[in-house]
Amino acid sequence: MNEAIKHPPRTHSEPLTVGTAEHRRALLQQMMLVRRFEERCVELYQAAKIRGFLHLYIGEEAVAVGAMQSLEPRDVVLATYREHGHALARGVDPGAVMAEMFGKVNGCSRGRGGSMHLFDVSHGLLGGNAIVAGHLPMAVGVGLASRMQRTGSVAACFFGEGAVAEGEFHESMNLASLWKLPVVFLCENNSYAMGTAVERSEAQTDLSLKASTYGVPAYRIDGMDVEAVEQGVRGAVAIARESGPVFVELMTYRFRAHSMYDPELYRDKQEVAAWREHDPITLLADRLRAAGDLDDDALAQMELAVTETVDAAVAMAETGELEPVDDLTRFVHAEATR
Amino acid sequence: MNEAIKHPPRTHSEPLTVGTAEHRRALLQQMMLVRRFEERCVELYQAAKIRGFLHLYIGEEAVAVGAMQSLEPRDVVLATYREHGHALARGVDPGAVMAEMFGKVNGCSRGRGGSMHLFDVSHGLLGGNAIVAGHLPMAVGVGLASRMQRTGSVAACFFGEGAVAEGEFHESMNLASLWKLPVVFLCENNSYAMGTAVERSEAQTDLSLKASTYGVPAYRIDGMDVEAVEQGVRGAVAIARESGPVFVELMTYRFRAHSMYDPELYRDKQEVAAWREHDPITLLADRLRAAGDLDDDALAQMELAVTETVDAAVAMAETGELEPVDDLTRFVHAEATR
Amino acid sequence: MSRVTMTYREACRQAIREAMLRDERVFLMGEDVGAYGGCFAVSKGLLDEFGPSRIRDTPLSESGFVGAGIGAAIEGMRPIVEIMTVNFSLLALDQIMNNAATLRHMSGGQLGVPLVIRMATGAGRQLAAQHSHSLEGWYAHIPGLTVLAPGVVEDARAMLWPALQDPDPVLIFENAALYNSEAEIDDPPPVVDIRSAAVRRHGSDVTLITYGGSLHKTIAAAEQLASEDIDAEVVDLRVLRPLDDATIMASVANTHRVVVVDEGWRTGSLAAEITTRIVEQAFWDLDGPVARVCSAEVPIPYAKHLEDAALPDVDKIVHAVRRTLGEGA
Amino acid sequence: MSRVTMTYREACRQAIREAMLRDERVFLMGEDVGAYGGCFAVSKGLLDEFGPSRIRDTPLSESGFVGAGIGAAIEGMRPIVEIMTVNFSLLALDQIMNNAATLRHMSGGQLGVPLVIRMATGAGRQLAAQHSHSLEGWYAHIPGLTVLAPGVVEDARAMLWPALQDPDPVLIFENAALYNSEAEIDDPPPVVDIRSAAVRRHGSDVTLITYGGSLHKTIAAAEQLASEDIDAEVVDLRVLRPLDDATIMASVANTHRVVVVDEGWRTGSLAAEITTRIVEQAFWDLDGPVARVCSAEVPIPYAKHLEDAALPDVDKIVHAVRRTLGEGA
Ligand SMILES: Cc1ncc(C[n+]2csc(CCOP(=O)(O)OP(=O)(O)O)c2C)c(N)n1
Ligand SMILES: Cc1ncc(C[n+]2csc(CCOP(=O)(O)OP(=O)(O)O)c2C)c(N)n1
Ligand SMILES: [Mg+2]
Ligand SMILES: [Mg+2]
Repeated sequence: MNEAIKHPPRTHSEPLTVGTAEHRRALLQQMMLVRRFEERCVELYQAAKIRGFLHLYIGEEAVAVGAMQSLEPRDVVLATYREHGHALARGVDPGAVMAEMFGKVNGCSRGRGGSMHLFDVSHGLLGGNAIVAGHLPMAVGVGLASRMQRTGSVAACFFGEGAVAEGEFHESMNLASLWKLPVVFLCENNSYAMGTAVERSEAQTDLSLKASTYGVPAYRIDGMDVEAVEQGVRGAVAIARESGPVFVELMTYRFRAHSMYDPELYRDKQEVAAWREHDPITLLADRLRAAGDLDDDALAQMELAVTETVDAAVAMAETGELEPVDDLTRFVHAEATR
Repeated sequence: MNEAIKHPPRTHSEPLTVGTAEHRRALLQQMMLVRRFEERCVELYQAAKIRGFLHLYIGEEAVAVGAMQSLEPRDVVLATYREHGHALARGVDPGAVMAEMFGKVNGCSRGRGGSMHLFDVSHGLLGGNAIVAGHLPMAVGVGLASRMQRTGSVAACFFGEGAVAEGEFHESMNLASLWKLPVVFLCENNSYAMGTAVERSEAQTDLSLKASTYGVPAYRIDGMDVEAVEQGVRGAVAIARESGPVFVELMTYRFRAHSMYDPELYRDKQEVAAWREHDPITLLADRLRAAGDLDDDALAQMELAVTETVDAAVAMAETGELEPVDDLTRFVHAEATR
Repeated sequence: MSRVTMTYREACRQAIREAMLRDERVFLMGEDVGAYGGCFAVSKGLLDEFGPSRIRDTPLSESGFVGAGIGAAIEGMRPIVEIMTVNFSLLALDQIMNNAATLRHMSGGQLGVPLVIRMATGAGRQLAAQHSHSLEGWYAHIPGLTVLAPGVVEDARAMLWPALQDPDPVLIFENAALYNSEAEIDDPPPVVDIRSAAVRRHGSDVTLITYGGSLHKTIAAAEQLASEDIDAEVVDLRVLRPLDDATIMASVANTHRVVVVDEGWRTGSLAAEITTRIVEQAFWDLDGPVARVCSAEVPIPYAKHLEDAALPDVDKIVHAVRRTLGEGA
Repeated sequence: MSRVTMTYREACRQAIREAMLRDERVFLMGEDVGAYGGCFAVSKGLLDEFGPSRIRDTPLSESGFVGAGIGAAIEGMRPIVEIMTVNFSLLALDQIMNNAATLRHMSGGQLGVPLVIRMATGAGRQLAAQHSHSLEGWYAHIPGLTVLAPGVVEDARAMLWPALQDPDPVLIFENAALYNSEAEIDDPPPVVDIRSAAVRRHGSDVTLITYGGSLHKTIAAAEQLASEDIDAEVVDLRVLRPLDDATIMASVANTHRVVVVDEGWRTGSLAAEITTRIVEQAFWDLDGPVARVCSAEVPIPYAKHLEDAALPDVDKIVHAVRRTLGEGA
């Protein structure tokens, strides 16, 4: 392995407090759902059922699945264009997500958003934002509303490490800290922003240092270990709810290309292979097996359940209606006002 | 004095290496020129000879005067709308500066810029920028051109502490550091951005900490002591020329209102009075007297010289022509291209 | 109901005060709105009355706090975000266009952004190129926004409340040259909608269409023209998006001649949109070409004589009207 | 001179290559222009050829690196700054409007900003609201800028060099739907200016004015109309600022009927400016109202049938022409 290769994390920051076998199996199944769902998306993209940009989360499932565990229904999630995992882990109907990517009216954004703009207000999912760092200021505002209305809700804002270079990161961290807002900044550090390795985008690659200059506590977590993520983010959410913003850096990796158009000239196959050895799904499955909490049968059953869910999602997408073209200009403004 | 009051700096970061008596007197006279020039501007503003926004540097003279000492002719200066001091200390003809504020064609920007937009390319002064932090990215580009063309020139970029909260600060610091560009970021920390005290704009008020998260060396200097400024900035410029960006925080204070329209509701008279005790001109004059390098006569002579310079500047402004109205659309593009 | 005399500035302040009193979800956020009293003194005194949580000073971070306004609006608050001037709003344009104006549609109607953004606009105070933009017409290009430009004290007083009632984002442009203008207005203020233009002067010879900072110049021009026996109708758009086509076309149908006055740069001005709509909807009513009086295509210079030359004024309007009436048909 | 066949993408790449070879002050800077090969693969291979100093990958900091381009340009370099797409350029608007477009004037002619900013623009690829803007016409509002929109492979190949020779900032908008289009062009490319429009099809019944991504749709519409015995002239603006009024008016004088096709949102579109100029300069040549075919006033939706409905297409152009010819006079 050469110098430029990014190494998967080897250790956890804190000793793990392990959950019940049932909970751990649920985590596994959720990650499997995200994985299989996206693998199906690739097929459907190739079949031209899904169009536009499609950014896969494959390899990073532990982050969204682990992070969502500690969020309450009243909490709000804001994510990037790479947010299928977040939507599913947050409990959005997989059928509504798939239908969205098919551009159908039963999609979670009525087909107007597509893969990059999954919305589900009933699950507190405020998108799916496709402007890098564009949702960070919004997360600050969500936190502000929470404080002003004393709802106790937390804004969980996911973004890639590439977003850290944008001015919006800086402005948002400062505002959130200055006003002590309940915002958890969840930085999914997968080492690359499209083809730009973090060393070539950040003069200081220890991103947690950046957080400290805003007076924001920072944690770095092994983002391939869903239980480490769950535990770390649980702590962060608790702090945010109580006292103010927290920055969490989740060390992860995308196994696939940036999007469907990426020839991946910028990274080594070896590097990808090394990270694949740390597949979050395998990691947890192995751990469960070692603890005697998972056998082939159980795994097969989980696969089956996941496949059924994905099949049902695709069926819902296939059978969904297209919105009438005459409705094109609906939702530019609220219905009553024009 | 209450808690909220900002205290003037009391100590220097490094022992002073004192210059020759002649040089010290030159520093004093330059500061006096800036002071008297601006005092005259106030009168001329009241007489409606100068219009628009007028931001006074009174109290902060040591910063520009001290900082300019180590810059070479090939170096480039970028400043804010509060830049009379920078223009004068850089050697721009006071008459051209005054004529600019009169809106005359013999002004240093032909009357098109006014107080906030003093330009003099022959002195390497690239403005006078009135968008807070708007010139920081440009300074990065100046540094980039210097590196790519191997000219050895340095970009000296002055800005207020208020600019630190803007995204442009973040993006510029990161870029300059990533590319190791010869840029000196000179933060004139006068405790206020208009009416906003730095504690209410920065979650972390130790601004040098911020610099370190970009891997940029940072220095804090007593900005009321022109010799400390000269010495500190000289070191910073040397580092920048050699190896990469430097951040310098200059602790200073504006004795006057933010602009001509500011009722100063946000700060205590006592606080202003306390800082006036540290007037940079008095400080240096007293030091010179103590060293036997200045007496009443010498000071009177300097005052006279300064007054003459300011009088001549006003005369030049008064007698300058207005540009013909037909020339309105000149300089939107270079002459030859349209 | 009584009559009170107040300045445009005071009208803006009273509108904010009243909204804050009526609806506790309303708060004001922006640079120096609190301790400083507002860069145009609009919010002076409000910090004392409402405290720092509802009169919220922000750091210099236009993108950050505009975005924060969007997030807060989505989550049930009714923020009034003040951007000191339109010149700095460019730093927040991504938030305005890609989030505020877009979220409802992109989410298939789930989200709404009931946000009001106020900003000062306009030239004429010798502030030079970076502080003299008139971009309200430019903003009117963006679907999803409502764009207001109160040109009279009464509208400055009355338009904020309906703007806050709008479930979608509303931008309010206050021409800085108007803050000191004074008028006697109804108290309590009349209920206005934020959909319709107002005819400020009735006339039959020519329609002058304008808004905001150019309104008073246009009315003055109309009065001067009256002394030449030219009877001009003055339409104050007030709402730059959506445009009130009905009022415009009704006037054109009456006068057959149009001059549009707009402080924006000529090319791509709102005046071009107005002209084009008239061509599309009332071409056969026209007795001659529509004329525009706009700003010259230059970054606004500092020197007064050059700045004056760059901006619409009474003379230029009068001339344009004369030329328009002198032409053809 | 010979003929070569290449794609629009390849033409963009060759133009950059050639400029870098001709002038060592030229360099390319932007997100993923290097190791990734450019988000539209325009700069693929250039990093190997020219190295990381001249093919300069930047962090995600649009305001920062556009501003850096301005500074470098002032100091003697000839930067080509790539903003991946116009959608992200909003983050750099302050730098573009308040610095690049303004510095020469504000400094009384002392400074020049010989900077070229390239960006992809346009919708039609199901990228939804935040990735489908067509703002090139909107940018054409800003004095101090030159705005180009090459619509054919030849112009993509030929316009960069004159843009780099311009002592002032030039924005080049490449419609992303064109990158795969292919054409046989002259090699070496012809010398083009960046001041004039091009008549792509001569005709006498109606003038169709368009540019960029709508050019091919418009030509297709003209061909369809030809089969109905309607002979349309197609004017490709190419240069959106300054507009080539002479070419436009000459065509109008010939045809007396005009349809403007523009992918921008209708209100405040470049089409409005064109219409208005025709009204101002050629009113008496018109046999009827000018028509516009623009994008619907919605954030562009993801679903294909809705996106299609929102954008200009051959059918809509053909219909607009028929309606225009059917009307009055
Ligand atoms: C402001 C902005 N600039 C550029 C882009 C194009 N773009 C989309 S994703 C991306 C990389 C983002 O990387 P990162 O933040 O690390 O997230 P990741 O894709 O790795 O999850 C870029 C450059 C964009 N969407 N928004
Ligand atoms: C982007 C932007 N926002 C707001 C303003 C209005 N404004 C002008 S000066 C100023 C305060 C700046 O404070 P600081 O940076 O500390 O500089 P100082 O005036 O203290 O020298 C503000 C808010 C501006 N010019 N630009
Ligand atoms: Mg990444
Ligand atoms: Mg300050």
